[in-house]
Amino acid sequence: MTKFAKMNSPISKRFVKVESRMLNQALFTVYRHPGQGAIIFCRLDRFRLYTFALSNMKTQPELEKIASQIRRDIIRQTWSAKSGHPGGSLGCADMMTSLFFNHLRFTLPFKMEGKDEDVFVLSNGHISPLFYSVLARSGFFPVNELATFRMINSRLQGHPATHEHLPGVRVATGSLGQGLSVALGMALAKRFSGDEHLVYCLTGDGELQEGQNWEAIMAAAHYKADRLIAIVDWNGQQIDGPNDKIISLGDLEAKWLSFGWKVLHANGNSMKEIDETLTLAGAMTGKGMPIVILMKTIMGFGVDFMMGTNKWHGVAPNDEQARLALEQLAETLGDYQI
Amino acid sequence: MTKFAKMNSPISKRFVKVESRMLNQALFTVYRHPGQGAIIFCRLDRFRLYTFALSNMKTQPELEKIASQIRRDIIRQTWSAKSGHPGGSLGCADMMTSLFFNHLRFTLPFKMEGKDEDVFVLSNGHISPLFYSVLARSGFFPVNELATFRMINSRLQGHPATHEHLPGVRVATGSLGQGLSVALGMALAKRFSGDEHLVYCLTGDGELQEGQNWEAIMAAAHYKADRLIAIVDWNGQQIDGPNDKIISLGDLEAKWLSFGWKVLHANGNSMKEIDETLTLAGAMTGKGMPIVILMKTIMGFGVDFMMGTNKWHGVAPNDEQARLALEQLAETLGDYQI
Amino acid sequence: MSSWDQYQSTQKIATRNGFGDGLLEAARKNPKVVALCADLAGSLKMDLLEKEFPERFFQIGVAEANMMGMASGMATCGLIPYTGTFANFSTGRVYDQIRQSIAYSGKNVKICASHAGLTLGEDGATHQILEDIGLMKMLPGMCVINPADYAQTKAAAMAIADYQGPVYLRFGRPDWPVFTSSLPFEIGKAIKLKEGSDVSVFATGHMLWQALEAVRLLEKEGINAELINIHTIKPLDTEAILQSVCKTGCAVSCEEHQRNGGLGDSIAQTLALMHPVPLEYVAVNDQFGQSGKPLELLDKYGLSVNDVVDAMKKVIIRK
Amino acid sequence: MSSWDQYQSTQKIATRNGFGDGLLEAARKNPKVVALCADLAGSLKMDLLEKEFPERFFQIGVAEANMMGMASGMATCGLIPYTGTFANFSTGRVYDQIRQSIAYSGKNVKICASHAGLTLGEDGATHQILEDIGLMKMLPGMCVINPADYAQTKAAAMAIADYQGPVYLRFGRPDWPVFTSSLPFEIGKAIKLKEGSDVSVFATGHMLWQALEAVRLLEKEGINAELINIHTIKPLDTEAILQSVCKTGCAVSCEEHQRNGGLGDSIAQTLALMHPVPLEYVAVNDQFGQSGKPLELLDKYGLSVNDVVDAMKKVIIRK
Ligand SMILES: Cc1ncc(C[n+]2csc(CCOP(=O)(O)OP(=O)(O)O)c2C)c(N)n1
Ligand SMILES: Cc1ncc(C[n+]2csc(CCOP(=O)(O)OP(=O)(O)O)c2C)c(N)n1
Ligand SMILES: [Mg+2]
Ligand SMILES: [Mg+2]
Repeated sequence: MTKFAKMNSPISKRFVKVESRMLNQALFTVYRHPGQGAIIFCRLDRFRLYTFALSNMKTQPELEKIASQIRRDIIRQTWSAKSGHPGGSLGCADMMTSLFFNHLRFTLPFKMEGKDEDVFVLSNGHISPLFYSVLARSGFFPVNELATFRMINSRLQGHPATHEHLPGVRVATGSLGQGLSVALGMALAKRFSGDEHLVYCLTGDGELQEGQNWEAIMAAAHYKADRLIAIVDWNGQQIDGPNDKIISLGDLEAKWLSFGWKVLHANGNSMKEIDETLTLAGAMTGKGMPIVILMKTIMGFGVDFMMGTNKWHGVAPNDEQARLALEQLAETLGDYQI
Repeated sequence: MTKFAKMNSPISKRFVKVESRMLNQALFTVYRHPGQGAIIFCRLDRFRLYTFALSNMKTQPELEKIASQIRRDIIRQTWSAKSGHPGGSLGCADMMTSLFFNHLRFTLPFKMEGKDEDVFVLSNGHISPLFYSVLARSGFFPVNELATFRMINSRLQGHPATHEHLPGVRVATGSLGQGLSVALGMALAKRFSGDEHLVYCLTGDGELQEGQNWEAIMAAAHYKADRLIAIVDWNGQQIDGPNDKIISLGDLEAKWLSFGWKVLHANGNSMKEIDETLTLAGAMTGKGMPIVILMKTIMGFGVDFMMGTNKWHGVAPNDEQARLALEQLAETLGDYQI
Repeated sequence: MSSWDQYQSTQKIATRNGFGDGLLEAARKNPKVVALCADLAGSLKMDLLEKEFPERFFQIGVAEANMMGMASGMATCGLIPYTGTFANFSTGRVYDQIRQSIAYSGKNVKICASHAGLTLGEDGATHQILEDIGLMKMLPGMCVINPADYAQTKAAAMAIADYQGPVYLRFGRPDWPVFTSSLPFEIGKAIKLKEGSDVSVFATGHMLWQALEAVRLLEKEGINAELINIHTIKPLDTEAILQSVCKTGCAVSCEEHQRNGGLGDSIAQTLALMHPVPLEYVAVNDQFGQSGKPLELLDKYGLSVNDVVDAMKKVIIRK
Repeated sequence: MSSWDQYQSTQKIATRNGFGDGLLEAARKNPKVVALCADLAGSLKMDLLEKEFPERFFQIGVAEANMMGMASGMATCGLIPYTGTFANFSTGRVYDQIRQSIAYSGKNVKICASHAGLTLGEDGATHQILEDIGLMKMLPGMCVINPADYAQTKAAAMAIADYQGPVYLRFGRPDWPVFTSSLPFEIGKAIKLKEGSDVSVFATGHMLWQALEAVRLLEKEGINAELINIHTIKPLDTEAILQSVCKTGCAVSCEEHQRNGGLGDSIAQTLALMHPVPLEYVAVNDQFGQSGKPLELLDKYGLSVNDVVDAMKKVIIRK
C-alpha cells in the first residue's frame, strides 16, 4: 500500500470512478484510466487514503494476440455467412482491439443509455463482423453467437442494429454517413447531463464523401464537442476502387483542420502506434475542440492475399480462401463454435 | 473601322461567337466578351478582316442605375405579395446586375438546354424577387409580369420553378443545398458536349451548412470542373440570426481551399469590385480548378433600415416601410405596373 | 339544435402556435425534453422554449440530416428530443436518416413539422409537401399525428412527450379556426364530432374544419353525415372507421395531402381488407402545389368546403 | 394444357443483370444516354457501360444527393442520365433532391435502383427498403416500374430511354427465374399472363414468379385465377385492373414492399373509387426486414408461394 499522491498530470482527470464499496471496514473506490490501467483507492478514514493497486492495462503483445483472434472471427463469420465485408473489418481490427480492451470505459451488462461510460458508434456499419467479434470478445454477448452472423433470426444482422437488442449496439448503421451525427448528439447529451465520458465514432474514408458527415463535422466544432473522438479508417479504398479514382478526398487533414478539428495521425495497423494515439486522443479531450484520428490502414490487413485492394471490400472467402487466411492468423483465445 | 489585331491575351479565348450574318456583302460576325464588351468582325473577303465596333460593356454607373431599379423591384414585389425575402435579395442585387448585364453570355428567347451559352443556377432560391427582376430587366420575360409575384396561377412562384415555364429558370430551387450539384451536372454535360461556356451558381452562406454542398464541392474538384463558378452570398446572416450564432462557418476560405477550389474574394456591394471579380473569375476558368467567389455582402443593402440584420431575411415590408424603402432607391428604368 | 353545434370557431390561431405552446409545456413538465431546430425557431415558435430553457435548445442550422442523427444520439442517452423544421425538410429531406437512425433504431424522437400542406401558401411547391404523411406512415413503428387546430396541436405536442417511441407530428402555417378545445386528445383514438347515418366523413388536420362546414351545409339539405376526426393516422383507429362505415355504407376522406399515400389510402386499405364500400377522396390528385393564398389553393386543388360537399353527395349516390 | 404454361423458368438470372445489359443497349442506341453511379458500379452491372463508353460513365462516390442533383443538371443540358445505386439510397436517401431537382423540375432522369426488397438478403433491414414504390409513386409525374425478371428488366431499361420524363426503375439482387422473354413490354401496360374468373391476382417484380406458382398450384385445385403483371405501378393500368375485377369480383396484390404505399394500396384506391370489392395483400405488414436468404425471408414475412395461395383462397371466400 502506498500513500496516495495527488494526481496533477494533465491526464489525471481522466481517471473515472468505476465502483465504490465497503471491504474490510475500508471504502474501496475503483478508478480506471485507459492509459494507465486501474487504480483502487482505499480510504480508511477521512484523512488516510491509499493506493491499493495499479494498472491492468493490456500490453501490446496481449493486444496483438486478441487482434489475431478477432481477425480469425472476421474470416470465419464472413466465410460461414457466405457474405459480409472482410476487407475493412480486417484493416480496423487493431484499432478496435485497442479501443475496446484498453481505452473504452464501459460497463456490463450493456445499458442503452450509456450513462457514466464511454460510448462507441460504428458509422461504417458494413464492418460489422469486426464490431461483433470485439463486442463478443469483450463480454457483451456470448462468443458462440458469432456463428449466427447474417443468418435469419440472428441478433447479428448484416449491418449493426438495435432492433434485435444485440448488446453493445446503440444505433443501427449501414446506410453510410449517419453515425457521426448520432455520436455528436450523444456527446451533447452527455454534456447536458454532466457526464464527462467520451464518445468515439469510426467512419470510413469513402464514407466521408457523404455530405452529412460535413454537417456533423461543422456542428461539432461549433458546439466545441471536445469529448468526441472521430476515427477515420483511411484505407484509401472503397467499393468501386481507390478513393482517388472514385471521388478524391484530396487533402484530408486540411479539410478537418479547416472545419475546426484537432487532427491526429496514426498507423492503424501498428498496435503500438494506434494504442498510443488513442491514449493521446483521450488526454486531449476536454480542451474545446473535437478530435479526429486520421488512421492509415491497409484494407484486408493480416491476410496477405486480401491486403491493399478493394477486391475484398464486400466479398466473403470461400472454403479454400478461408483456410488460407486462417493459416496466417494464430488462434489465441479459442475459435467460437460453428 | 480598325484592323483586327490578333488577340493573344489570356482573356481572348473567352470571346464567344454570338451570330454571323451577311450585311452589305460582308460577313459580320459578332463576338462578345463579358469583360470587354462586344466585338463585331467584318470580313470583306478571305484576307481582310476588320473590327467593326468594340465594347458595349456596361459602365459602373450604368450598372448601378440598373441595380437601383432592381432593388425597387424587390421591394415592390415583396410588398405587394405581402411575403417573400427582401434581405438576401437586396444584398445580392449588385452582383446579379453585373452578372446578367456584363458577364453572362445568354441568348434569347430562352432555351432550356443552354447549349452554347452561359447558364446560371440560383441555389438560394428564396431570393427569387431579385432573380425575377434581373431576368425581366434583361429581357427574359415582360417586366410587368413581376406584378404577379407569389400570386396564384403566376409563373413567378415563391421559389424559382420550371413547372410553369418561366423563361430563365432551369431548375427549381428553394429547398436549400441542391443548386451546386445541379450546376456541376451542367458543367460536366457542357464539357461532354464540347461546349466551353460557363456555369454560375449562387448559394447562401447559411446554405453551406447543408452537407450536399460539400458533396458537390468535393466532386467538382475531383472532376476539375474549371468552367464552374460558385458565388457565396457571404452576408453572415440566416433566418434565426448570424451564422456564427447558428452554426459557425468558421474559416470559410480555408474550407474551400482544402476542398481544392480556387478562391476569390469580393465586396459584393461595391459594383466596381464585384464586376471586376466576375471578369477575373471568367478569365481564370479553364485552368483545372473550379472557382468560388466569397462575396461579402450586407443583407438588405440599399435600404437603411433593412441593412445588416437577419430581421428582413423573410419579411415583406408593409405600406409604410415600402414607401420609406423606395424613397432611398431611385427609379431609373421605370417601375413595372401593379 | 344538436350538441355538435358546440364546434364553433371564435378565434383563429395557427396550429404551429399550438406546437410552440405545447412544447414549452412539455419542457416544463419533463426535464428530459430538449429541442433541436434547423434555423426555423421563429417559424415553429420554438423560441418560447429557447427563451425559457436556453440550455435545452440546440440550434443545428440548415442541416436537417445532421439534426435527425443528433436527435437519435440524444434519445439514445435518455433525452426526449423534439426536432423542428418545415414538413418537407422534416421528412423527405431526411427520410433515410429517420428510417435508420430513428425508426429502425427505435429512438424516442419527436419529429415536429410545420408548414405542411398547401395552406403554407406563398412559398409554393418546393415547400408544400403533400407526401409527408405517406412518407412517415410507411415506416414501421412510426406514430403519425396531424392535429386539426391550435388546441389539438398543443395537446398533441404535450402528449407525445409521454408516448414512448418515434412520432411524426405535422402542423401548419396559417391562422386557422380553433374549435376542438373541449375535446379530449388521445393518441390513436379517433374523435366522433357528429353521429350520422348517411355517410362517414373522416378528416384530418386543417381539413377537419372544411369537413365540418361541409357537413353543416348538407345537414340543411337533410343529409345526416357522421363526422370523425382522425388526428392519428398511424396507428389508425380502424375500429372507429369500420364501425362507422358499417353503419353508413360509404365514406369520404379529407386531408391536405396527395391521394397517394395519405389518410384516404389508409382508409381504402382498411375497407378493401375488411369491408369494401365506396370511398371518395378529398385530397390533391397527383399534382404539385403552387404559390397563392391558403384558401385560394384549397379551392384550386379541390379541397374547398364545396369539394367536400360534392364528394359526400357523390359517394352517397355510389352506395 | 393451356397456352399460359409457356411461362416456365429455364434459367435464373438476376434482374440487375437485365438492367446492366439494357443500359448498355440503350447507350449503344442513343448517344445522349449517360450513367452516374454512387460507388456501386459492379453491383448494378454498370461496369458494362463504363467499359464500353468510359466518357459516358460518371462515378460520383458515396454521395447520392449530389448524384441526383448532377443528373438533374445533365438532363437540363439535354443528356439522358441514368443514376445507379441501391434502392434505399436511390429513393429515401434523396427524396427531397428527386422531388425538387428532378420531379418538380420535370427532368428526364432515369433513377435506377438495385437491391430492392427483402430478397437482397443478408445485408438486412438498413438496405432492404420496402417503401421505395410508395416514395416514388407519391411524386407527381414520376413513372414507377418494377419489372419481374431479367428479360423484363432489360426491356424496361431500354424503353425508359425513349420515355420523356423522370422514371424510377426498381430491380433486385438475387438470381431469379427468367420467364417473360416472350412478352412484349410497354410502359404503363399491364400484361395478362392468364385469363381466369375466380380471382384477379396482380403481381409486380419478383413476386410475379411467386404468384405464378401459386396460380398453378390452385389451378390443380380447380380455382381459375386471372394473373396480371403490373410492371408499371405508375401510371397504373386501372383499365386492366377494373376489367379484371369486374369479372372476378375479388383481387390479390403481390409485391415485395410494405402494404402501406405499395401496389396494393394503388389497387385499393382504384377499387374504392370505382368498384369496391375484397382485396388481400401479399406484402410486408409494417415490419422492418432482416438478414437471411432471399427465400427464407419471403417465407418469414408472408411473401411465399403459400402465402399467395392463402390470400387467394381467403379473398374468394370474402366475395
Ligand atoms: C448511403 C450509402 N450509400 C452506399 C452504400 C453502399 N456502400 C457500402 S460500403 C461502401 C463503400 C464505403 O467506402 P469506405 O467508407 O471507404 O469503406 P471501406 O470500403 O473502406 O470499408 C458503399 C458505397 C451504403 N452502405 N450507404
Ligand atoms: C433544406 C432547407 N432547409 C431550410 C429552409 C428554410 N430556409 C430558407 S432560407 C434559410 C436561411 C438560409 O440562410 P442563407 O443561405 O444564409 O440565406 P440568407 O438568409 O442570407 O438569404 C432557411 C433555413 C429551406 N428553404 N431549405
Ligand atoms: Mg475506405
Ligand atoms: Mg446568409
